Amino acid sequence: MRISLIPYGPLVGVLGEPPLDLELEATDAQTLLAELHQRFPALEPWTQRIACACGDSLLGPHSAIHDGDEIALIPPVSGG
Amino acid sequence: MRISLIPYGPLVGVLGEPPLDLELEATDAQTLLAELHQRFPALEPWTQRIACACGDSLLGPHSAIHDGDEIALIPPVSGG
Amino acid sequence: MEADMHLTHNAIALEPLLASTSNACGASLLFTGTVREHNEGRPVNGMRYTAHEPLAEKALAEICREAEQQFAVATCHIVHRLGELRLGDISVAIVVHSAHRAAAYEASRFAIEALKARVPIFKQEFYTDGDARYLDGQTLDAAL
Amino acid sequence: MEADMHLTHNAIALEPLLASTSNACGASLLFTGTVREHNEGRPVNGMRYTAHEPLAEKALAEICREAEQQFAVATCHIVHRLGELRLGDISVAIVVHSAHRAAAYEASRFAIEALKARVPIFKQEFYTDGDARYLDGQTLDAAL
Repeated sequence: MRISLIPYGPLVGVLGEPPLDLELEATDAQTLLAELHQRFPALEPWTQRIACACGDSLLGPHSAIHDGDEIALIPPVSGG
Repeated sequence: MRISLIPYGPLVGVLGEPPLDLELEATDAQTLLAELHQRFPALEPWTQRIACACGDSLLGPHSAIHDGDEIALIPPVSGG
Repeated sequence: MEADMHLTHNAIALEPLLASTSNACGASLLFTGTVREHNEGRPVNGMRYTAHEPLAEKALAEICREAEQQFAVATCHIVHRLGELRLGDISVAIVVHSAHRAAAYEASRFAIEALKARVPIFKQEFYTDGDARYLDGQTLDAAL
Repeated sequence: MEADMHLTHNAIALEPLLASTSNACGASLLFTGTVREHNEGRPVNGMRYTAHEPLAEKALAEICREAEQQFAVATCHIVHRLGELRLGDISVAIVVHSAHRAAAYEASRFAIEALKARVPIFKQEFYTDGDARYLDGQTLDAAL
């Protein structure tokens, strides 16, 4: 299915400016991240360090991903 | 000798508005307080709770008192 | 900036934050973070903050409510600036109004620590030598 | 009020305190105490603060220097108001500027606790029923 990814912070340098529209097989957040790491080896420094959100909701590992979703890719946060 | 006392806070209610000029026998802060407690029994609630200062200096128990000194009588402090 | 918003692209004005107290509150604490001229020994000349705004707004609102409830303070409000900031600009302001001071200090400290751990905001630092980098931060605890 | 004075008989203006930071400081903390409408369950309508001013000035200056040294903060400044205050008036303001936030919180808390323990200032509370009383406080540790 087609997913629109929105990378933030240093992930923009790896994945490019958002939005990034991809055809993915993943159906939940965990498998989406696994698929991304496979397609983009440059994400390696962020292994286990990216969270996913859809709108104002943080996604758990098994949160479902739906066709057409906009998924925010959230690296470590550094506000303040 | 003659000492000018400057009571603060609730001590004004007991000793009156400053300055309060008294002839005292005391020669240090400790004996000055003892003498005041003897002369003014209404100071009883402040037993062990009054500090003395001269100008910007807090007096220790054995700090000397001199003729003509202005001695501040400092009850428990409640700033903030 | 609307009164109940936590993110702003404009300069943060402190006066409205400070004015929002009530006469029931004896203690107020205002924390502000500003852009420093050095970080980890490198001379800095500016910052850029970005955020995943819908979640950042929600997370900041949640942190304020948690601070109010956990520490029984009357008000906790956080404002975080986004976009380009120069030296000395305020990046974040946290104001707490409370009947008593101990709770104000605890709630304020809780709020800034929670902000740094839980809110999807990203800081890019610009150096006087022309270099730039995103600061490393704290991984959000989800979807790993 | 002169810049280096700690006691004032006028309203405390916060803007000059907040403005006195430098670009070396990433964190600022402003504590303010205000007159509350209730204390220990009694409705209050004002306060009067008096001080033994020469010692109070010196003690406040010492507390600021101690806070700066013990917590390695760039600046600690305290202003305490004297005279008649109404509900909502600021009685005390403490501003700390620091490179890092942990030290700012610690220094600010130290300063307000030290003020309450060591500075010869006296608070008289006026109640809506016409009664007035001096609040009990902390005994200075000298000459007992």
